Amino acid sequence: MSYKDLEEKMNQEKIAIRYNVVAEGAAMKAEDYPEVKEILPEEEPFRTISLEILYEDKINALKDVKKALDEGISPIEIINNGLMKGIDAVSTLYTKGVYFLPDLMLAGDAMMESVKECESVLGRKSDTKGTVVCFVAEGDPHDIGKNLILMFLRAGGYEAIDLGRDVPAAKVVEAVKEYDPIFMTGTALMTTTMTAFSKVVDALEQEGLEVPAIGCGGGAVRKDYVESMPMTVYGVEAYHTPKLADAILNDNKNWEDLRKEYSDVVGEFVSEYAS
Amino acid sequence: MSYKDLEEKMNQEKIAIRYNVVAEGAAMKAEDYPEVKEILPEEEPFRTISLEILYEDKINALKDVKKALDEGISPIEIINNGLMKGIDAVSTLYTKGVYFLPDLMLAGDAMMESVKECESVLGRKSDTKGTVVCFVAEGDPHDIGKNLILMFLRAGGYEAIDLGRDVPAAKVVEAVKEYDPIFMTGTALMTTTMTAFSKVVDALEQEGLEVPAIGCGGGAVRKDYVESMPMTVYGVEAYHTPKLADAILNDNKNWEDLRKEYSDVVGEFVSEYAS
Amino acid sequence: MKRFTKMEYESPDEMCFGFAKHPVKTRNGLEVGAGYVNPIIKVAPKEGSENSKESMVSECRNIAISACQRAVNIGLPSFILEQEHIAQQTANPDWAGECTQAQVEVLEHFQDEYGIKTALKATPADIRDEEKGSTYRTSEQYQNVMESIEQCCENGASIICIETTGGKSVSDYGISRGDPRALLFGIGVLGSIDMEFMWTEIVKICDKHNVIPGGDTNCSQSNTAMFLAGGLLDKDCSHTFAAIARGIGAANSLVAVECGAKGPLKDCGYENPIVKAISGVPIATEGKNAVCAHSDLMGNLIAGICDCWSNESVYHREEMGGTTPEVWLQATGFEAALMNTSIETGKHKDLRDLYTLTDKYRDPQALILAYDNAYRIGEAIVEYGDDPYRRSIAAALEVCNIITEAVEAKKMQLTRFEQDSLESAMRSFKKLPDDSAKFIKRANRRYGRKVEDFDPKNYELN
Amino acid sequence: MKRFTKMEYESPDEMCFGFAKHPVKTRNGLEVGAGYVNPIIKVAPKEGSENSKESMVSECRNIAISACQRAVNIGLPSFILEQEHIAQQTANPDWAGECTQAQVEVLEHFQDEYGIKTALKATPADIRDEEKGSTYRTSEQYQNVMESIEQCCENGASIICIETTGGKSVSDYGISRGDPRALLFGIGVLGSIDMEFMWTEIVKICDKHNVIPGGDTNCSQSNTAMFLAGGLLDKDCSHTFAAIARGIGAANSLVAVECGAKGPLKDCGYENPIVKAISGVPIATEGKNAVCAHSDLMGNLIAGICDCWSNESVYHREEMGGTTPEVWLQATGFEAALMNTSIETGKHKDLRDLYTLTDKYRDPQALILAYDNAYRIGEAIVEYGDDPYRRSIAAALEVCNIITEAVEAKKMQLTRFEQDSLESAMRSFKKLPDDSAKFIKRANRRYGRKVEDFDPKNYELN
Ligand code: B12
Ligand code: B12
Repeated sequence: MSYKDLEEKMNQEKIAIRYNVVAEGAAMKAEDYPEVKEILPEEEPFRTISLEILYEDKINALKDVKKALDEGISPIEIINNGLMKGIDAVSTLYTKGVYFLPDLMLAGDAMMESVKECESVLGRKSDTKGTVVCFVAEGDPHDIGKNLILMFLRAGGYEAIDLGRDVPAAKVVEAVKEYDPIFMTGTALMTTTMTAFSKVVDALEQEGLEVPAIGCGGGAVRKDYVESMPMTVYGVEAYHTPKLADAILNDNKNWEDLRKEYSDVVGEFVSEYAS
Repeated sequence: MSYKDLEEKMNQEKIAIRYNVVAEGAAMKAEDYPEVKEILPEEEPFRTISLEILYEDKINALKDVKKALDEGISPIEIINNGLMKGIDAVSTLYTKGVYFLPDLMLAGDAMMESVKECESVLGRKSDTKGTVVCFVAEGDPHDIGKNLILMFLRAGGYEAIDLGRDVPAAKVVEAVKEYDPIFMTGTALMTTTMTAFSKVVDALEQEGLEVPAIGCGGGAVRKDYVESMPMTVYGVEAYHTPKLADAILNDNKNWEDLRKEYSDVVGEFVSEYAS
Repeated sequence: MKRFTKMEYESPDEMCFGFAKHPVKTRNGLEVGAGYVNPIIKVAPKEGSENSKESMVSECRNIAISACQRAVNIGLPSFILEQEHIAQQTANPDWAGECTQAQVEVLEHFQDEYGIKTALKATPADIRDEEKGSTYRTSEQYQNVMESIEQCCENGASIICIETTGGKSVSDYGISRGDPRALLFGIGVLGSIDMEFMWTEIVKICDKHNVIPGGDTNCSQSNTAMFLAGGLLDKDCSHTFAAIARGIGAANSLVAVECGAKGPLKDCGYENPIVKAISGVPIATEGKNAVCAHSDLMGNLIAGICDCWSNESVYHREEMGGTTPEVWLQATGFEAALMNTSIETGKHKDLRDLYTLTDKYRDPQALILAYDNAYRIGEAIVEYGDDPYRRSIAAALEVCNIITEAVEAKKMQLTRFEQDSLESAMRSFKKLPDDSAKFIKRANRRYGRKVEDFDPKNYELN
Repeated sequence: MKRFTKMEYESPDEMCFGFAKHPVKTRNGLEVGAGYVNPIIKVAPKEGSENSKESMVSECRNIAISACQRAVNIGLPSFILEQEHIAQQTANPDWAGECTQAQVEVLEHFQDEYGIKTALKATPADIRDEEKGSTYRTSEQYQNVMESIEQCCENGASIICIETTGGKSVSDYGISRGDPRALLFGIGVLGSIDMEFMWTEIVKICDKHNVIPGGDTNCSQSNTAMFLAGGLLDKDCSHTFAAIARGIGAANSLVAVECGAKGPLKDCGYENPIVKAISGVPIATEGKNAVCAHSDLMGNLIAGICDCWSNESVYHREEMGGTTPEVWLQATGFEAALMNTSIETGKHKDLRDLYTLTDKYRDPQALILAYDNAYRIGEAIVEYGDDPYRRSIAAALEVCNIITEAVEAKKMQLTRFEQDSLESAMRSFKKLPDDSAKFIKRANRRYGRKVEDFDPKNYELN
């Protein structure tokens, strides 16, 4: 019997089920989700600007931000009541599974450019919740995870410093001195680069430096290894990062707390933290 | 096409090769192996007795040992020059892959019974190289590995104390007090009983007791876990046990040395100790 | 009790994975042996989780969540979670109950949310221990086993299994010494007596709660032989001898079915193809996707006529590809998907034959479990179906015949050790009396002397 | 350089695992694509082994010994050991040489002792890095890559592979933003330019030493998309978008073959079925036995027309069933044995079809790699074979067509996200100019601005 004939005989449901398609509800406009409604401002021009971020429309966002600035609206207000609301709604939809990474990246691009515009009027960098430093382990070229983290942090209102990939411990130490971050993230995708984390911790300790927590994650990184040294927390999903930072910022959590309360902090079951 | 027809079409060599059959040399009598020739005594009645052990012939071994004892030959000499030579040859052939576990067990049975006969004349236990205590971890019923170890130790000239299976730490401590062993072995086949090793080590330390090394092995036991506590050495094959004991006895090795030199001590590549 | 004196299948060719003569259906609608293969995932609790009831319950729950998440993420239509309980869970039946409840909750949550079909198979531990003199039929340990089973039933398990250990002390002796009579006595006689006792009770409990009494396995005996036999180059137990143990093991595991076990029989029962041939109950097996737990020489063959496909066991920890409940469910799930595709397209018998022929001549242990040979051994067993002793001899001799024929046909190669132990076993089996009472009397005396732990009382033999 | 402008296979049905139009044979007599499938084992060096040359050499040797021991213990007729070098091994070519030598020694020892056929595939790392400005064609890093390859050749490797990274900065941008033009530029244009440069050099070195130039993979681009796409419920990259990346990835990986790579192509190249369809070279793939390393949605399908079957990667550590080189070689070895049995019995096309149909509609990424669809994409590519740019568009559009047809036939279900990104990608591809120079000029400008790391100099585009 030919391949085609075999195929015709099959009932796909007996073999593989696309539960995501099955579970997907009816289509809905992004702004109509109740969670989003709660976030978006009513007042103009903030509403329009936040919607432009929500719909990843960099060109119009920039245009309307400029217009608002021209009209003398405070850049701080534009950032806080417009741009950040928009990105907040984006993050919410991402967590809900309605939005996807590209949405987040494009909305993030739109937001970042618009913020820059505001800052140029403001004459300085706008305030963020705090600074987080991100790096990829020495010897490791895999940086996509780290790039996602940058975006999630920025969308979450943090200043995220990108040290790039294949970063020697000494450079991480410098960055800690320079930025005094409230949180740091390290990413390693290889068994043989995961060891860079302990080099970073050693180097920091030698200089008497401390960070509330260093989130260490990436494909090949194991929790048991990460937890074999101080200052570190094993990180699982890039979108957990702002939540971890929030816990440090708002609830004064440190690496020891985060190790214990990871699942609670990120608000979901995390297989790696199981039991 | 039917199953039988399919089978007829196959060239087995393309699928699976029994390398052991391929590699097997011509049949040879046990006593003709050069390694065995070197071990077996020339002098009678020792030669006959050692051959009876080599050929796992308990009935005749017992008979000839009794006869020798009746003739006034020293029980110590019978043990050392006859029985132990025989079992030594058996172990050698086992290691070489000519003999198999049942040979070892049956030859061991023959030897143990004959030794008992000698001891009854001697009026006391014969001297052994030293005492080793063997147990299966608390909560664990799997004891075959431990039983093999007992046999290998006895064949290797050690007094092997069998504490049985599912042995609480307290009982192990008692045994250490009672026997002051040069070596101890623990076996665990379950992830959740492997933890008994650390309880044993703790209990010993609390009592201020020490053993040169505790070999910890068994199906589910991992080297990294074993090495997370002091006093222990990860054990791989039951037949390694007498070699580990020899290294302790003859070369004063302790658990730290054995961890480093395991492969050398047992004289072969050991995957788990790789790198 | 109904003994099997004829085969439920008309011919070996009738047997195939995914199909059992007597399928079973769980409360939640998951079916076994009804035309598709279910993957099984089984994960050993982490070290330390045994320290308290709370940590064990949470460990069990977490294993279930991870498995469910991966299952929906890769689109599996169904799967079974098996939890083998450790001694602490059985010695404390409330642990068994709460662990079961936690896992059932998770499975049902995912079934509700996504429609994926799930079932929990709970396997309390046989914590009776001859060495310690904890008797097989009255001790507190025995009581706890039964109470744990009850707890699992009450808390929502779909299927109950167990690995009983009757006769183990004698068979251990036999396996390590290559003594065929000890094998026969330990597995065929003592094991069968104990299994009858245990399963009569277990089935009662299951029936009361409307839970499926799954099955038992000769793990404690034939698997011990198989593990000692090891790989082709290992030298602890002859592979022909291990094959004989397996044949007798089938006569033993069959007893649970005779007492009312409905399947799926336990995954580690490599004798299951024989039991299925005889009885038509669905079976679980494990092979090439159980490399995490052990190496066998029939990793494909043993899938040939399975109804559930298992990974046997794995540490609960992280791999690069996810946590082990995720990774290994994907492994068994993808293999089950292949089997199910072959069923859907009507090509299942071809795939069965490929699985079988891949390993048929890899090793004598594989050879005798090829479904055609399994069927032959089944026939030998049912011929003396009424007498556990004689059917065990018949199984053993048929194993010997099958191997001998393959050697003569130059299809199977044996080492000298294997050839010798095969011949000597055959000789001793042929010398045995026909009368089981006679054999039992002699064996009782012989092994009562040689095997310290063995206590005939446990089998009501004195 | 000869571009492919027609298919080496006459029809999809001609393709099957174990058979390649152009098999290769190693010095030691191991053949690839010549009528049997070889298992591959690949193990990542342990943490800490990177600290010195000595520890890395010993680590590599030990991986080889473990694998060989298990191979003979379970009776595998042949296997390939692949070692993917880490940055330290490539940055220090003497490490690469000594590691290779140590592994070759072990493999040859076992081949001599048992007659098992073995081969070493060495895969130096592409340590060039646009971010650091280490140029792609002149930097010390580039020199070290080439020197390492030379060392591997001199020290006995049988096959050389690599995962080059040309165009990655742009494709990374495209994947994370769902930008189809960036995908096309990064993979189809920049990737192809760099691969041509690299493989011209690599083939020279291999030829000099009479070593087989294996192949490359679009790992750095299509696999990045696939990993971000993740499982069915993940939400980082649309699965249709990832399928498009894969199609373009085939047009890219083909370049290595056009430069003289002979196969087996790298295991992680999920685009390999397409490249095989076009070029007839043997390929390695990985799927259901690579769950240790990652979860894919085509674990069976991807075995359909492979010539080597790999586990992708695993930690070097212990499992209950042995160390990972042992356990995972057994996993790939047993699957290869099943495939070989089907070849021996003439049932291989059935098994191929079962593998394929198991996953064909599990996911759009699987769909387009089903061998019939892979063939179609191949045809689209060779139609514009002479122009890497246009053949990439053709591949992308054919991917879109295949998915659309399946959706219309109600065989493939898509989520809205997948449907939307499919349609929008199709629209943008259709709007692209026919003239590559025009596209390159625009893209250079656009992504030069948007992608910080991207440096046109590396591709001689300025
Ligand atoms: C794409 C890829 C590449 C690309 C990288 C492109 C890029 N821009 O990053 C390229 C081709 C360059 C590459 C190269 C190599 N690679 Co590579 N690569 C991969 C692959 C296929 C996917 C990795 C990926 O991007 N995943 C997706 C990202 C998003 O995941 P992630 O970074 O882990 O991040 C996620 C989480 O971990 C988390 N996270 C990460 N960090 C943190 C931190 C915190 C705080 C938190 C909360 C979360 C978090 O967030 C993300 C999820 O939301 C993997 C396969 C695999 N199984 O992972 C192999 C892999 C990582 N590579 C591997 C290897 C060996 C190599 C090479 C050495 C091979 C070679 N010899 O050529 C080279 C490296 C050469 C060198 N210079 O040293 C191995 C590593 C094996 C090991 N255990 O050591 C893998 C596993 C593949 C394999 N062969 O098995 N690779
Ligand atoms: C046979 C067996 C049994 C038999 C045991 C019979 C007996 N007399 O021992 C029985 C049936 C009783 C049994 C029961 C159970 N078992 Co059991 N059993 C096995 C099996 C199949 C083989 C074990 C074996 O005998 N191996 C052969 C011996 C020789 O190996 P070994 O002891 O490891 O020894 C070797 C080396 O480790 C070494 N060694 C050992 N110690 C030392 C020490 C030193 C110093 C040295 C140098 C070497 C060394 O020497 C030997 C080699 O030469 C394994 C499967 C497997 N993959 O291992 C499961 C296994 C161990 N069992 C398992 C389980 C879960 C159970 C049960 C809890 C199941 C249940 N719920 O009923 C129960 C236990 C109930 C209880 N009371 O707690 C799991 C454990 C999973 C885990 N990681 O925790 C396994 C892995 C099977 C599985 N399901 O996956 N089991």
